[in-house]
Amino acid sequence: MSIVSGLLLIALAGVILNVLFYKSKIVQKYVSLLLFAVLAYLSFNMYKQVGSHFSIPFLIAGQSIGFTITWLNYYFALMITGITLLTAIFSLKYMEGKEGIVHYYTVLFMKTFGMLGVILSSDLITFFVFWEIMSWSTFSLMSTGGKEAPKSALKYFIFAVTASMILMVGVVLSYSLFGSFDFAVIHSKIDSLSLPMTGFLLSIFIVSFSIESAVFPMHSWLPEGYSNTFTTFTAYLTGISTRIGIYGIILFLFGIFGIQTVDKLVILGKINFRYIFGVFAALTMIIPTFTALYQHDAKKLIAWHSVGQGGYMLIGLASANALGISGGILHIINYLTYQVLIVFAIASVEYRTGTTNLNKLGGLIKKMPVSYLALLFGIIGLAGLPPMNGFVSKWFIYKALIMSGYPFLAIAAVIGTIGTILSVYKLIHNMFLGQLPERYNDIKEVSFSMQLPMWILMIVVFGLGVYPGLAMGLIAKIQTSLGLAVVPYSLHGIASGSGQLNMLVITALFMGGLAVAWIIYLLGSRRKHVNQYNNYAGGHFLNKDVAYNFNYEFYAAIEHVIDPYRKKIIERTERGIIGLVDAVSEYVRRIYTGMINTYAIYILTAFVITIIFLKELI
Amino acid sequence: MVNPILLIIIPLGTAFLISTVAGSLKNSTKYLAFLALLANVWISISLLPQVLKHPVNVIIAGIKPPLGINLLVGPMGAIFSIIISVAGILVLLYSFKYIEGEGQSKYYTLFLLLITGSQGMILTGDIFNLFVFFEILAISSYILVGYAGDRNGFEAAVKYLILGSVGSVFILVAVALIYQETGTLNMADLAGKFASVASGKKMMIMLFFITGMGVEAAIFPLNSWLPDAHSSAPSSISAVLSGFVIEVALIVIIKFVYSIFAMTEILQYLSLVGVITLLVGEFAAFNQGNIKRVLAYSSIGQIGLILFAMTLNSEAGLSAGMMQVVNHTASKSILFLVAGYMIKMTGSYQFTDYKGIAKKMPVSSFLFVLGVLSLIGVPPFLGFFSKLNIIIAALAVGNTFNTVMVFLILLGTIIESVYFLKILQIFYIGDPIKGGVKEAPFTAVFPIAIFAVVILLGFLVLPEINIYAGSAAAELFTKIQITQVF
Amino acid sequence: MSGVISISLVLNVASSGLILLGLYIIFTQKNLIKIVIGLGLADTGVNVLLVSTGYIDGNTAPIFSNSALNISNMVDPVPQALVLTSIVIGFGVSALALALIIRLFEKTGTLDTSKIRGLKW
Amino acid sequence: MRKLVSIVLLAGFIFYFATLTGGLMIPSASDERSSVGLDILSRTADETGSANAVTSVVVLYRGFDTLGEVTVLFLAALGISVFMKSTGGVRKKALDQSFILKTGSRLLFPLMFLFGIYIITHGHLTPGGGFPGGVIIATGFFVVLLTSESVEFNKTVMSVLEGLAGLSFIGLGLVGLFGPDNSFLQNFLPLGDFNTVFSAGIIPIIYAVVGIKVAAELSSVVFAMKESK
Repeated sequence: MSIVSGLLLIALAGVILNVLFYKSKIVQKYVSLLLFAVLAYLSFNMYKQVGSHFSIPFLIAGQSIGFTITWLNYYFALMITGITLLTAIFSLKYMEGKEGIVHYYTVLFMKTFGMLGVILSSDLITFFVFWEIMSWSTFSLMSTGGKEAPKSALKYFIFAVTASMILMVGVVLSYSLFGSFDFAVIHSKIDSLSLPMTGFLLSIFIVSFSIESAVFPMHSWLPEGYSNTFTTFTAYLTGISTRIGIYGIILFLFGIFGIQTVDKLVILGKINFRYIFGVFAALTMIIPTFTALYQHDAKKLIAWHSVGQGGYMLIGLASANALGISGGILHIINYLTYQVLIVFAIASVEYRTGTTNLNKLGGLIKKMPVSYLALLFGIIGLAGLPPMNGFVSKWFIYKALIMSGYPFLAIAAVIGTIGTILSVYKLIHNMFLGQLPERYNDIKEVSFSMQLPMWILMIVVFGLGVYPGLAMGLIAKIQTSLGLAVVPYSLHGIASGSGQLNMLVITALFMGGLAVAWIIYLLGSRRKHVNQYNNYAGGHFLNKDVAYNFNYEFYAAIEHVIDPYRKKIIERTERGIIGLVDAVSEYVRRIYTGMINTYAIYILTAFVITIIFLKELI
Repeated sequence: MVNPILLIIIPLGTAFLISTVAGSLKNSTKYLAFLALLANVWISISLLPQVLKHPVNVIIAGIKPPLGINLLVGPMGAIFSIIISVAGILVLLYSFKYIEGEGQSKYYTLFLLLITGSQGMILTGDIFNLFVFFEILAISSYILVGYAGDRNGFEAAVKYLILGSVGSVFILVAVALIYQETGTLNMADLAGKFASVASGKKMMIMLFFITGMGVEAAIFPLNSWLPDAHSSAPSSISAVLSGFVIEVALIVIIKFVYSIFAMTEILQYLSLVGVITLLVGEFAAFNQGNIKRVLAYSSIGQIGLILFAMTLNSEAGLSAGMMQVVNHTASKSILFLVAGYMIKMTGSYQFTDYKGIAKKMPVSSFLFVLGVLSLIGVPPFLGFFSKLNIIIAALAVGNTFNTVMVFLILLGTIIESVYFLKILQIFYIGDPIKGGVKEAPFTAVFPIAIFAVVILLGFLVLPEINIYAGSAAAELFTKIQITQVF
Repeated sequence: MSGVISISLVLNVASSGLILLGLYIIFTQKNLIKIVIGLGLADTGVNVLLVSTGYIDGNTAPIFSNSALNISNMVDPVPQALVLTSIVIGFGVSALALALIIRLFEKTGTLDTSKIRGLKW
Repeated sequence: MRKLVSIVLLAGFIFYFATLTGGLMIPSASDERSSVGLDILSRTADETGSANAVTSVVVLYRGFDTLGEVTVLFLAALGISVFMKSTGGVRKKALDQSFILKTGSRLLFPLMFLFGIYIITHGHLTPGGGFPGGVIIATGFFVVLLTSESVEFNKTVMSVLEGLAGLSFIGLGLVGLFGPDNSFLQNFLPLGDFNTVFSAGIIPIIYAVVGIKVAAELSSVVFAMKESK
């Protein structure tokens, strides 16, 4: 019995149990939790069976459905099951008494089932089947938890089903070209394909995965879709869901097509396929990151970063050197941890205050210190500053871009980072710093079951920052298995060569700096503790009657600068397409006029037109 | 061996019997109808292994085929018989509680005659006999569409009747011309003799036939009656009309084009028409508020897809088309049957009035979801595999035309999933609607659930389905039926 | 063959004329009863066409009661049988159509097809 | 506009029809033709024992069509009775007809009935048969109905008659299934003397059944139409 079947069966069992016992609180909470724990345990043990293949004799066009365990999917399985477990723990308290709990765990299991199936599959058809299960469960995840949720879920779904359909063409086209759905077979035959066909096929797959991983300009579904649902789902979705698209890109770019084949794809003499891809990745980094500045809702803000961070991973992959690819892959887990940490912190605040509106929060640092710490760790990681893990992977990526001669892309990455820093500062400031609104005076820190996942993630975020080698070992194995060069790594970073990086030293320096700052702070401490209203600004004394809150319109000045460049082309295009479909459908409906004579005329018209068309055939 | 003619005779005889005993048995005549269809299911299933080995030729009145009428049952006929009988009996079961009021026995008589007509059209080996059964099918459909006796029902029935009759004029012209040109009415005989007809005449005869039959098969633009008829009929009848009646007419067209006219030149044109039909159906459904009209337009879309698959001029395409027929029968029946009780419970045809109905009718809504998923083609439902097979078959042909068509089909699928999802969201999200909305009775839920089992567990017997669909496809494609008759 | 204009030709012209006329009525007339009449015309046209397919100029009915007749001077019996069926079907459909139209008229108060458009789009 | 379009379409239809087929409507020369019908003609007398070849085709060679045809009639009658079911309105009283008309029609009725029976029973010998005969009988009812407003009519009897006639048709056919050829509608009776009333096996019996059915159905159509307000 392979672990694969165990994983899939347990996830499926979770779905079935939750459907059957939809009234039982125990099944919903504890049985589900137990199953998620088992899933995490099993997937951790998958490394013992790397390379094993498992198939179900299930005939479709003469193929059976197959799964295999590779280092790449081991890496993803760990992330999926880990994050699901943490979400489940966090949800214990968070979802208590909420209406959506009836199907909350069902869709969570369904989604996990779908994602595990996608990453473990060893042939296109299995991949596609689970891909569909995954996007349908994402749709049902998104449909719950708020008034706006159904609408944004529908928007997501339009993108997802488009992606699926494109993917389906790719799947079937591969089958008709190679006579097999199997990844290995396709990989072995890929070189026999003509270059234009290879390019077409690859583009089909990449476009499809790009939609799912919210690459510019197909990203607009993500922020709304992710932020309108339950905040725990937001964590789950932003953490792993989009990254399955990246898994697809890695798998097809490096695993199936192979980087040598991809590098043969050149248009106009010199423009490389990878470079085009990189440009889109760069746009994905910059535009969403600056859009995040505008958000007044913590969930929306962080959801925009979910788009932007994907750009870093992709641009790392696009550089296609060992450092860049490992940076891209490493960034996935780094991103996952700090992003989920941030959303958990937001969820905690929401749990206590009932809002995620940044204009209404503030000053919670004293009331919810653990959540503050969690958010702080998270945003340091997100901004890519030492000593947290985000720094390491971003550093890899910058370095790789410069090394492969893509300086513009590197500059784009830096610009993206500036935007990130600006917007995450807004996040932490507006939630935890500044004035505490009166109504939140009685707020307490969240309970332990919600703190626990945050503590775990904080440890990981910091730990992977100091010891990136923990993940690099696995990434090196992935790169080897994909036939790529490996970065020489040590426990603290990159071992040798020009790009040496020792995170221990950096952390030590950073800590040293922090200590110095602390000492200065202590020495110069001459401050007086006053009531928050015993304060003044611009000559005005602040009191309860003065509605002054500088959390409001936090970046008005910067927004003023950016505004002229925000053309909202994407929004307008989307609206145009929807309008077009609407108009076409209205016109098509008008064919059915309800007038019987017209209908009869249609019959003869069809007859005559057919003759006109076909008379050449005779 | 059981004589396949019983497939036609049993429902027909029972219809007469019901008319005889309706006065004394009153509403219990429905059980007679049920028994008749049960016998039909059994016969059609027991026929299948037989015909897979060798097509069955049933002579009538002891007269050898070219002179008399015969039935030709190949794998395709047997499979369609099973589809008709099984879907028929399930919908009949649903009707037990759904159809109320006096004079129910007439409904069941008509229903049996509709089954008779469909079976006859599939099984017969004689083109004029085909026309007769076509008329039986068509007339019983006209009546059943107007059965509810409301204004919309009558309007739809009148439209359906007039257009259907124009169609039957075309068919009859084709039959007359065929007899004039070849001097025979027997399909097998005709397949041999038709080749010698001048190509211009051949084309003309074929066009008459396809146009006439196309009215019933709902090919665009001959399908203008369909949205009205399918949306105004009682839901059980809509399920049957969408479920197998249009498919029966379509399969007759396909059978004629491949086996009898043997004019593969026009297949590409027909597949283009199929894709246009699909797009028209899906786009027309997109902004529709009446749930049954949505389903009716979606049937147009599906019939376009089936037409496309079956005109790919390959065995794989035909086989995929057969699978899609099974899928469409099951899933569209689910949708119509569920919609029937939703309309009955809420009194409204607008699906926007069904907010949160899933809380009141959980089982029905869940079955509706399954139907939608299979119709759109979501794995692991049967609809996914049929759609996948269709696309595989289309791309296997390997020309640009088919690739473009595939993209258009997928565009249609996107539109289709969006409008269905809008409905599903309304079912599941929002506060439950007020009023005495409650779950449909068991006699309604049970048959719907059986349909759902078909599409849900279809993938378990996928190899078998592939084999049966494949042999049906082979029958049409290689004309074994035609050559082995005499 | 009797003369230039054979009976077959007359039959054929008549049948096509009737069909075309019937179709024209269905296309242009807004009165439902007239449309049914058009259908009837077209039906009749098809029936004439059917009969004409089996007609052999100068031959007589295929009945063996008179032993003076033999096979060679009889017409084809099959189209006659077909036409019998077709007539009956045509009758059934027309009767049904009229019944439906009566009921529709009761519900809507009009026979004008441009006003009976409750179902559209 | 609609007229113009129709004319253009019909003209196009005729044009393409003529150009494509080169006068398809005109059959090939008769002496060269071979058709199923001519084959039937040469063997019908021996095979079926029916003097009227058309009848043998209708009842035996294409008996299955006839079953379908009867079914269509049955359907039409059924449909009309479905649509015409009394909606509760008050029936308009027609003018009472004159005495002469009433008596005349009642005198005519038995004659028409008898004539109908004659036509039915001689279907295999002379032109006629179940359909015309049935229509004549139904016309007899119709005449009575038209003239005498007060005639009431038992619907159940009619519907039983319709059903029974249909069942007998099928029953007669099913007997054939047990015959030597194991074939539906097969003649299982002796052919008898050619060109006499008692000949041609089951043909007259079937035609009688058809006649009853047609008469019953047409009458019930007429009654159903009359029943409604």
